[in-house]
Parts: sequence; structure tokens; C-alpha cells
Amino acid sequence: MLDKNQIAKRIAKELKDGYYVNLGIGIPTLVANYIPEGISVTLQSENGLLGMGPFPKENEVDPDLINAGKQTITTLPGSAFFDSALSFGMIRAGKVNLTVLGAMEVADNGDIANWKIPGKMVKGMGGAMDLVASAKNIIVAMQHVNKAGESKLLKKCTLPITGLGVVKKIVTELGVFDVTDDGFKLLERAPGISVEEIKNKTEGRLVVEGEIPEMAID
Amino acid sequence: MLDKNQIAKRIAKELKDGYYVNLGIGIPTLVANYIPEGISVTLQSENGLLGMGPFPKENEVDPDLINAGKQTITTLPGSAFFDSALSFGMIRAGKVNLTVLGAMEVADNGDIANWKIPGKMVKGMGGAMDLVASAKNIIVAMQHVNKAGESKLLKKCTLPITGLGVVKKIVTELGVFDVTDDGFKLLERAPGISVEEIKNKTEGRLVVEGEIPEMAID
Amino acid sequence: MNKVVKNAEEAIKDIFDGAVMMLGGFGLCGIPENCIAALVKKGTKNLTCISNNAGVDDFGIGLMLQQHQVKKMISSYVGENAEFERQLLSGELEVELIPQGTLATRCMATGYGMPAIFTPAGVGTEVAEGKETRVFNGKTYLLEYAFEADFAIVKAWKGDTHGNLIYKATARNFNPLMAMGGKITIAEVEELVEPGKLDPNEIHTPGIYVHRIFKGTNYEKRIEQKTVSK
Amino acid sequence: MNKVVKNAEEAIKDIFDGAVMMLGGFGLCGIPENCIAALVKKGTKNLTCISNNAGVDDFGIGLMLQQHQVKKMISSYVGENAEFERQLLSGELEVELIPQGTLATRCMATGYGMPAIFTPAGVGTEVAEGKETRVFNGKTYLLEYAFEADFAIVKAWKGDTHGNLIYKATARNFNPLMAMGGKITIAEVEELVEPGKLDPNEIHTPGIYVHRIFKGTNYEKRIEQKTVSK
Repeated sequence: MLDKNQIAKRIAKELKDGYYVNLGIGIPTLVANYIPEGISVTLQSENGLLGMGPFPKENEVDPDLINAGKQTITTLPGSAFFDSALSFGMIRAGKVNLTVLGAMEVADNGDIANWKIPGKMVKGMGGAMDLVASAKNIIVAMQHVNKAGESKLLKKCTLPITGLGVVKKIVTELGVFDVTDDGFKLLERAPGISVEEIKNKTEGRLVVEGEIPEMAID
Repeated sequence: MLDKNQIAKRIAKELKDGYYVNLGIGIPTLVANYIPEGISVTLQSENGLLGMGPFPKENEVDPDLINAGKQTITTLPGSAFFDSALSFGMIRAGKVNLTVLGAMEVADNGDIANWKIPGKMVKGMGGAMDLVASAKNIIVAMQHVNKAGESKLLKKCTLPITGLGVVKKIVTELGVFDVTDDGFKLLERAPGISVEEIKNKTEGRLVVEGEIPEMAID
Repeated sequence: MNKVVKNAEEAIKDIFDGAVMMLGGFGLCGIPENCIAALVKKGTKNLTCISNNAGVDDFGIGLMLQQHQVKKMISSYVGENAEFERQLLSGELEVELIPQGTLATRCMATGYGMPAIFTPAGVGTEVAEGKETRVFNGKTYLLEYAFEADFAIVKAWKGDTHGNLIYKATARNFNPLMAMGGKITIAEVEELVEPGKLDPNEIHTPGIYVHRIFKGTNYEKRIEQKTVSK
Repeated sequence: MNKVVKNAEEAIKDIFDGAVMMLGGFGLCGIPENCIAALVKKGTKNLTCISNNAGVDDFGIGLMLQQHQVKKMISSYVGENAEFERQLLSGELEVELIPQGTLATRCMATGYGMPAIFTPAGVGTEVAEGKETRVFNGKTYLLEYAFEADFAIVKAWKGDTHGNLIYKATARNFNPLMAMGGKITIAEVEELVEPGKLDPNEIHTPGIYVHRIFKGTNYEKRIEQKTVSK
């Protein structure tokens, strides 16, 4: 079973040199820690920055320089600032190569729910609906089941939808899945996890073709 | 009868302090020479400049700094550059207080034709259609009759239209006219010009109410 | 042509009960602290605030919420505010949640004189309810209308007396979009300079969009999530 | 991440016969002189050029017209070009005239991922023929579609190896809009610097929009209307 950092690390393997990437809050943020050697990616923060750097040292903290999670950050050589409309403009125009975000539920047709739980105080969708509707390639990082032990990979989302048919790939603590016309296609198992366990914990259509390799963890 | 400079000078009296103004090519450009004392206006050039200054001295000429007529110009303290989309954006949004332009024909409902003569090589409308469709207040500076002696203030434009119902005021060598629901309303006569002459040279509906004052020329 | 007003009090003095306002900033970053303080002092009521966020309990728009000055928030994310939640649940406060990019683009549309824009954000979600959709090149978009606002209040880093503005880093965010979107736009700046001191090539908001400008004071610039590396 | 190519020849080497291109510049101001020269040398044919103007007889896009490389011009003003007129009258060249603001906004729309925009420009004129109109708040607008272009070729003042661009004065004009609009965007710059040399606050075109960049040489920067005061 993968821990959060291992999920992030596995997603980082999807990065290609020259990619512009938007990382959501939570596990997706951790992806930045595992960018493979020799690969140069530029992080986009939708509040108006390309080329997001690491957190600042104590004496470098600048309240005017934050990321979309409202954390203090730094720039890198080659960074650029812009306004929120251009930021979502470049996202809508498909210039961001990859978006990684968390989810409460994903359906086997790629629908995603990640912004609202009925009965709970609504905080708002922020940029999530723009990102999911616009990004060319969306990878979801999430736990396979919720706290009640119920699958989050479903036939149909039960929570309010964030976007329809948009998720391309999912990495959970149990495995890696492509979203295909036939449902969730299992690509890799986490170390020590059986196909059987994944089947049991996946409510949506699951496609298992041939031997499913166990993921290499380094 | 007013000469070109006097037409420009009369139009300059319509300027108010703080106005942002777009001046077309020809007579409109001359308006900049007659901005009344104590009045501060900012000239917008639709190729991307607010705060257009005078022509440069020989040694200040910069090929990267031109106006919409492609003439070399200068900036003023407080100028700002921007791209062509924002330039027409501020025009469409009604932020430019006054647009002055030339015309081949104006109809008594405010229609204007100033971009194309059938049978002649078409050069294009440039920014004219954007300006007339968007500007809050449009004053036309033009000759009252064409070279054949025919009125250019018409019931209906005969040339291809640039914009519908957009002209608010006209200054010709013969007088000053508001465009009203009832047609061209004569406001002032040029020195030595009779109402009779204006009537004879105006094909469109002309409204003459009471005594029409002769314009003061200083 | 001089757009300078003395201070925030003077800048906001004609903001009326029931006004629709845009307020720049993302989280607490780049918010018009001085104008918010002046609005709290003035006690203007029934305001509709178009702002990406609603501040926190004791800072930003949260200060106006405490004084029950806000009738409606139009935002993309209103997470960290207990008083907000209380007023919302009690029915005292209305909230309209809008995707962040849609919010930004609807402000920009106003400044570009575009009555409406198309965006795919929210298609198939509750955001799309009652909205017109249209397919272009096989993809579905929502028609979203430009915002109308009586006042836009923005915070910039530097400005000149003609109203030209330059923002700093990610404190830019919604500020230039809202600066373009107000019938009356009020800018508070950290540094107010004479015309000619700013490079015309570096202006983010041309002065034509700005009606009043003043030098703000005592910026706290509170940080929501101070995160440092060793 | 290094987007630097050696020169104009390398930058344009895959521009194919029949390609749709955006070319930055207003008149002869801010035009990509190096890329135009390379296209003339390469002899690419049947090009569709989206460009506000068509150059003059012996400069700018006029050089490509001389070599009969252009099938269609999409412009707002094509005034000062005798060869252009000859080809147009002979039926060799197609031209589509578009209001300048519409042209600019249709380029920008592509870069903002907006499939179409509304503008009042051209309503009631021959530009509106066959186009959809819609009334918002009592005013009529035309629906105009975003441009698709295989390549955008722009000229900037300064750029870095990540593709971030800064334009100079009114040489900015259509360049940033077209830079956002190409499937492949090629930028030629007067000064090419390492990342970190440009202030991130002063970037006009973020590098994400730019695919290839090179330092141009021998800029003539011809002036169309040299006008001086005494």
C-alpha cells in the first residue's frame, strides 16, 4: 500500500521534460518533491505565477508572494507573474500540460466530484471547475476508499459534480488506473496489493487485462 | 466658412478636463493643436498608447513608437503602453470619452460611412468600425459637400456603412450640428454662412429652431 | 487629470448602502486594506461584494462581515471564516459561488466591453443550472455574463497621479481585472508617484480605468499560511 | 525547457505550404523581420497570413507578396501596397478585412481558450453579413470566432530562454495577442537573456505560450511615416 509520498512519487513519473504543471492542494503538492532527475517542469500556480519555487527561508517570506494554497513561496529564474484571467486563460487554452488534483469521488467515465459534500458547509470550488473543464490531462491523486471503507472509484458520482468525463488517470494507495471507455483500467498494483483487493474496493467498472505488474518503488 | 484648422478648433471646444480622446486621421488630428487652456486631455492611440505626445525631434525618433496613423510620436509623463486587444477593450468598454473622426457621409439618424468607396481599391476599415460601434460620444469632422458639390449630410448613406446610428455631433465648414431623433439640428453657423446656404447643402432632415448663432472665432 | 484623493475615507465617501462592489485580492494577498477599514468605519450596509474570497474572521472582508455590512458575497472560495458560516446558515448572508476563472473572466469582460464570455468551467455541474450552453468544436461551454459593479476597489504596489498602476508579484491576481470592471474604480497604492516616474512599458493597469487613487498607510499584509523551508 | 533555436531558418523550418500564420506588428512597427526574411528565402507557398497590415511593397509581408507566397490575407488595413492591389485585382490573392479590434480580440480569444467573443464592431455593415448577432442590454453584438493558427510569429524586445517576452513601446501592438494564439509560437527578440534576467513582474508574454525563441539580427525597423517637430 502506498503512502501519500509514494502516490506523489508515482505521479511524478508521468512528468515529461518541458511540461507546465498545475498541482492541487494535498497529495498533488507533494509531487513537486519527486520530479525525476533530468526532467525540467514549470509549476503553474493559478493565482498568477509560472515557475513556482520552494517555500522561502524565514527571512525571505514575502506576503505578496503566495501560491494558490495561500502558502508563502518563492520564484525561480524565468518566473513570470500575471493576473487571474490570463492564468485561467492559459489553462483553458490547453497550455498547461498536466493537472494533478485530489478528489472525493471519480466515476468510471471520468466524472469527478471534489468540491462539495451535501449537508456540510460549502467552502467553494475555487479554481477546481476551471481546471477540470480545461486541462488537457488530469491525474487524480486520492485514497481508494473513504473513511467509511466505501470505494471512491464509482460507477457514478454521488456527490455534486465538479466536471464531466475529464479524469484521465488515477493513482491511489492501491494502484494506477487509466480512465477508458470501458471503465477504470488497472495498470499497476501497489506493492503487496492483490488484484482481488483492488476489485473488492472498486465499485465502478474495472478492467483487468493480463498480468498486472507490481509497481517498482525506489 | 471654416478652414480645416477652424473646424478642429471648434471641435476642441467640446473637450472637457480629464477627457480621454481618440482622434482619427486628417482634421481630427489637428484637434490636438487647439486643446483649450486649463483643460487636460489624454490622447489614446488605438495601436496601444495612452498619453500621446507631440511629434519627436529629429534625434528622438523611435521606430518602435508610432501612432495609429503610423507617424513617429513621443510619450508624455504618465503615458502607458498596452496591446491592441486592451486598446480596443477600453474603447468598447466606453472608457474613451470622445472619438473624433472623418467621414464620407453621415445620415440624419447618425449612420456613418467612412471606409469604402465601391469601385475603388479597398484599403480596409482599420479600427474605424470598432471605434464607431463602441465610442460613447462621436464627433465627425468633415466637409459639408463632396468634390462634386453634393451634400454629405444625407437622409441615408449611399456608401457602405461603417456603423449605425452612432454619430452624435458634426462640425463642417458651414456649421455645427447635433444628430437628434428629428435629424441634423443646426446649433451654430460658421461666420458669414446663412441658414439658407446650410439648408441648400444639407440633403438630410435639418432642424432649425429659433435664431441660430454665428460661431465665435478667436 | 489629477485623480488623487487624500485617503481611504475620501475615496469611498460616496459608496452607498446596497452598492455592488468588486474587491481585489486573492486570500489576504493584495487586498485593499485601507478601503476596507474605511468602509467598516463608515458602516455602509447591504453591500454586494464580488471578491474571490471573503477574508478571515478578523481581517479583510471578514471585518465587514463582523459589522453585518455584507448582504451578498460573489466568490469562488469562502473557506476560512467562522462568522461567514454563521451568517450564511442563519440566512443573513447570501452567497453565490462561481468558478475562479469564470469570476476573473467576468470581471475582465466588463473592462473589455464584452457583454458575455464562454467558458467550459462548470458544465454539467450545479453552476450550470439555468445557464445557456453552447457547443463549439465539440466541446460544451457556458455563456457567462460580464459583471456590473458600481465600484471596484483595488490595491496596487505603485501608482501615479494619472491612475496608472503596477502590482507586485502574486498580489496582482484579481486587481487589474477588477480595476477595469468598476463604474468607479478606486486604487490604493503603497507608493504614489508623479507622472513620468513609472515606465510606460511596465504599467499593468492604464490610468484610463482608474478614477481615484491614494497612498495607503499601515499595511499589515497578513499571511494566511506562512510556510518556510529550512 | 530551453526553447532557443539558432536562427530564423531553424525557427521556421517546419512551416509548411498552406499553413495559417499569425504575424505580429502594426504597420512596419514590431514586425518579425528575421522570420519574414527566412520565409521568403524558404519560399513557402499558399500561406494564410493573419496580420493587421500587409506591409509595404518592399518591406514586411510585402516581401512575401512579391514572391507570391501568400494565398490569403486576414487584415484590418492593407493600404499602402501596390503589389498587393495588383494581386488582389487579378484574383491571385484573397483578402478578408476585419475590424482591428475584432482581429485583436479573436487572436486573444484563442490564447484565453475562449471559442468566440461578442463585439459591436461591424454591426449593420457588410462585415456582419452571414454572422450571428445577439442583443445584450439593448445593444447588438456580433459573434466572432477565435482564430486558429498553425504558427504565430512575433517580435519582442527582450526574451529569456524560457520564452518570457517583453515588448517595447507601441511595437507591442498585436504581438502578445498572437503569441498566445499560435499552436506553435515563434518569437524573435532583440535581446535574448538567461532566465532570471527579466523581472517576473514585467513580463508581457509568459513563456508558456512560446515554443521557440531566437535572437534576431540586423533589424532595419523601417519607419512608414517619419514625422518630426522642429
